[in-house]
Amino acid sequence: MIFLKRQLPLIITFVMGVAFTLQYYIPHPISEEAITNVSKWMQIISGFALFLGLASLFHVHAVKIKRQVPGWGYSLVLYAGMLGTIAVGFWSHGETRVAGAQTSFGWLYDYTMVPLQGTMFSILAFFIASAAYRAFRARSREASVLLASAVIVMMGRVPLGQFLVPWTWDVTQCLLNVLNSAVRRAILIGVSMGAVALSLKIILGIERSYLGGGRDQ
Amino acid sequence: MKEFARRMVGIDRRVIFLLIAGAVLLPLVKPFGLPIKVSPEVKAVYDYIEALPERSVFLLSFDFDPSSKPELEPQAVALLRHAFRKNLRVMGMTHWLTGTGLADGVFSKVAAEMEKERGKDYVFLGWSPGGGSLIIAMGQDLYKAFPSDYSKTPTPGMPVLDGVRNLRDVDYMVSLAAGSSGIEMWYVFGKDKYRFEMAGGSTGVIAPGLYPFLRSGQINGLIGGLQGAAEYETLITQKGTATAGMDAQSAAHFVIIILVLLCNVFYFMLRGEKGRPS
Amino acid sequence: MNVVAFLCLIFFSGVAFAAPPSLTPPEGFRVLDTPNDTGKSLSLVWKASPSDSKNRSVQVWASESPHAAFKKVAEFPSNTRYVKTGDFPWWAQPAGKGEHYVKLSSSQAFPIEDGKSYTVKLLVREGDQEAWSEIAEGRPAPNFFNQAQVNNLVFVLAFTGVLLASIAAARRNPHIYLRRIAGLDAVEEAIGRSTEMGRPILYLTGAGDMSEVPTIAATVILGEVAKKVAHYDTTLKVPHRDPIVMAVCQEIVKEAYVEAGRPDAYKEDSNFFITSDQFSYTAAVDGIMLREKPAANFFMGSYFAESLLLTETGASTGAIQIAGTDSDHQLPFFVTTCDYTLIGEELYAASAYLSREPVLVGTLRGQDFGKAFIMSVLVLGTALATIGVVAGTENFNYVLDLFKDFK
Amino acid sequence: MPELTTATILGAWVAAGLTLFIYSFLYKDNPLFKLGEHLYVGISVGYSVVLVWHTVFLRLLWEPLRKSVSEAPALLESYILLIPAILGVLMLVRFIPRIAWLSRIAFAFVVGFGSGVAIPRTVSALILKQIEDTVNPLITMGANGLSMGLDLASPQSGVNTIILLIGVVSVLFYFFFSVEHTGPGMVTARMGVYFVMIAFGAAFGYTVMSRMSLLIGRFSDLIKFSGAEYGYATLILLAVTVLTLIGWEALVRQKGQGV
Repeated sequence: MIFLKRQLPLIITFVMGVAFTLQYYIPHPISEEAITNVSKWMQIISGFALFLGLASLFHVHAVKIKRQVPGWGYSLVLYAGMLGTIAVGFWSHGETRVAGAQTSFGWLYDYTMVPLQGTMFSILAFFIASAAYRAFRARSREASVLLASAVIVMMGRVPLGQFLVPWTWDVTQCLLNVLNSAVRRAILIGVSMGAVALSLKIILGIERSYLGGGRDQ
Repeated sequence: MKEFARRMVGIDRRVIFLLIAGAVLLPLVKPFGLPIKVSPEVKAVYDYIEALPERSVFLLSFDFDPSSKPELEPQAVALLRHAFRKNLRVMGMTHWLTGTGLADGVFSKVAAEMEKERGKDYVFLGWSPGGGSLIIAMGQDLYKAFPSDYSKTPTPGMPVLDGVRNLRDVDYMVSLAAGSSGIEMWYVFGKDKYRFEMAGGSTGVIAPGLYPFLRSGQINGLIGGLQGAAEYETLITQKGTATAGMDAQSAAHFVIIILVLLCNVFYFMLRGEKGRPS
Repeated sequence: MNVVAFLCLIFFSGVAFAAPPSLTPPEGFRVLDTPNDTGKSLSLVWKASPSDSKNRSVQVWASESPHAAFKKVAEFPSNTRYVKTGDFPWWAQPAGKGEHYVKLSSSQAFPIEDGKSYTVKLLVREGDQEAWSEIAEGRPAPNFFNQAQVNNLVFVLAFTGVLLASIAAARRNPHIYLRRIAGLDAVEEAIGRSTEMGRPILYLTGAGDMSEVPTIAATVILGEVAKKVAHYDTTLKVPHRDPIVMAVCQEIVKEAYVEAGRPDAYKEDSNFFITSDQFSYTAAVDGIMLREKPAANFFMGSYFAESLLLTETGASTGAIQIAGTDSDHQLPFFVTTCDYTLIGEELYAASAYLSREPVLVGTLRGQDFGKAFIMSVLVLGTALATIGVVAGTENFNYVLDLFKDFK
Repeated sequence: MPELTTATILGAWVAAGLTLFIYSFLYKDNPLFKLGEHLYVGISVGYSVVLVWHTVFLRLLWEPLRKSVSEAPALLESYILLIPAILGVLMLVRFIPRIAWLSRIAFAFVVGFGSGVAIPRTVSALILKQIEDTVNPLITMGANGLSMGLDLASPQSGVNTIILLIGVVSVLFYFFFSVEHTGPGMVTARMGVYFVMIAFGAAFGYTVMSRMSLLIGRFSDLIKFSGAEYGYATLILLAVTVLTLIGWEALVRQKGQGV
């Protein structure tokens, strides 16, 4: 029983990990087919996992409604939105468009999901301004450098800036192409070493926290 | 004075929100038309279309969905206006299912404005699945790939497609792409094989990544983001949403820059004060 | 007689001058199974010729058997398709430098099947002159190992060795120096402050799923944070975007409470699912921040455009914010809006720093060895490449090729 | 202008309303935002349920399984898709405490696959490829002999190659954890920090542009929906939103005084 609970998951991880590491070096069609199929399996497994999420969501809001905590009415709104969308979606067979014509599900997508997404996304425009106001203060030498390069790039990217201070355009290109690439590259290399190390430890069974429980027993 | 500076440093951020909203909204309602510097990569697209003879075939592919509409729709409108003005035959299509309705809307709108007729001066083929393989199919036989257009009219015998058999008969094509895959795909599966000239239009975020293609001549021009669209509008001397949008961009950037500068001024005024670091 | 000979000479040389230089067929033409591939393709190789030019074209004609009719499958100018430095690594070269190399893939017009033999010949044309090459034969097959990527495999194996060795070393001597990571010293402070203020702690694990490394790192750190939270008896709230991550985190937090000796204080719904959609999740988390006013917000894992929407709202509620992400494109926003940010690899180092476990500390040491190695490759590589240019030699490519990415 | 259908006009009202409700969050948390937020979460969950059902359960699982089983019921291979289905079900047994540990098998499968796939691809794209692009000769052989490019604007020039190299190396050094940053090490690490700050500032400034484009897009839609053909949707809804907020503020204040 201990074997099934502890060892079996580790063996599965090891076998899957080694197999799909080696898969990369094998160009044979069998290996290509294996990764295509197993990627599809992963999609199916995560499809099932949505039920875990749904159960959690239902539970959280059902508790709110049952106990009538302040704002429980909004939980009802959430249920209504969800069930309504599911009903419309199944009625339209999950298609947003049939032969070019918009279905009800398509209407729901175009006039609720799209504007809601776009609006939340566009709030970034406000937040990027308020973040700049708070953060870009020449508190220290590092902060001043941050401030200067941000202001130059902001100038160099729009016509008014290019018109008033023409050199900002060239400096912007240099900052983005050279300095920005250098830093990103270094961060990427560092991160990749960490990523490869963690993946290796998982495959070798040294890191097990993802299974819950202690790491190295 | 210090009191004022202190209040300004800790200003309610809703004031900033209001300033940004104003800076974006005002130029949109009433553009003030700052001069726009045209870059060579945008000019290249304009020049190529300008040099095409009348009734040449121009293919415009809408490879984006509504989330990239703010940047790519103005590019589409400007290109269509130019093509219609030059009396080219325009074919439209999309690789993105979710972009179909948007693309059709743009076509109908610009065509109505330029008094062009569907089926005679332009055709919108709509969406078909496949991506790269769709391009190959179009390269073999356009009518097999799209037996009918978006409004269900059969494509064979359409006056606009007279003499067009496949992609080899296309004189120029532009892919407006929200992902780099759009332009790359058109190059790899289309231009490389069927030998038509092409250019790309893209969102500002992915434009820098497309410059290598431009340098190697894989695309002959590149329209990048809202700025690119505004440059194109300048070239065809017909101001549109992009030019207004660029004014809004400039205004918003300057509001932020001025805010940052002011904030630093106030900050330095306070820093002189001992024991009160903010 | 002499005069006749002289006239003949003039006449013939005149003829010779008038005619275009005669075409020579491509030399050394051979057909191979494309190495290191999935099959269904052939590789054509032939020698470069000084008379290759833009005006001279090369056509590829292929057939399924020597007796069947040949079909034209490709055409290009004769001064293209040369093998260049860097196309292939020196240990897996199908053709020498300067030779012509063309890969013929299966297409609708000319399908190529594995295991069947194909005959191919080349036709050179210029103006109305033509010359055929010899006929060559090849049989495509899929390969079981991509030799061009052997350097990648060696790198993985060597790094595994270094990692295991440094973990073993750390187990023998666990007191290795670790530099301070500012954000992590603040974790305790943030939890303490939440306890004093009687407000919850919000912990986000990012946008990734359980197979992504930053998510795994975020869950490991969650375990350490949960232990401290259990100790202080504060409320922990972990809203999720991925149901599997949620399930794993429930296990981890439960385990942490048990380890801290407070299994009674564990609440199952401290981890809860909101939705997998990016911006509705963001709206909901922003709502939680505004309504429940957590005193500390942790953002660990991978993030996309939602980062600033989360951190700016958090900043407006006055919470202490600690972020840790390897999403390089979002780091500028975390750095400007959070009190402490673990940049890139620091996210991975965080779990080692917090727990001081020999395995994690050893890993960090192993990664440092890896980085030192890469740094020296970068510096020495640049030096070698420069010397190579100055000395006009390509011998250094035997070293430089080892650190290139080949497909 | 094409004729607007009732569905389009209704859509414009819904879209404009939801947009304004979400924007009201910029003022402060309020009932309208709460309404928009909960509706949004509900709709997005509903949307993913429909999508997962159709694309995952029907298209990836049920249809291929039915097809293969009906074609070759005797073949073991026809049932291969049952493996992910069983693993998916195992994930759900977490709800039954006695056998909850079975879900670990599914986690092991997912995480093992993810780790294995990641290793060689990370080494290829994020380590070797990055090294390859950084290692370049500082001097080029041109038509008139050896020369070093000094053009800052061209990313490939010699001087930029050096800057790139110094940047990568110093930032990498900053990420050394087991070495104390003292002496020359400290200088290098400090330089790394400056590089990081310049790059982050530039990236921040660069992003402002595309974020403003998003706002411009939303505002353009709102302006469009304020036209007569849409029944002045934006203007009316804006008035409703503002009045609701004023009313709500008054109510909250009254309650506050009452207590």
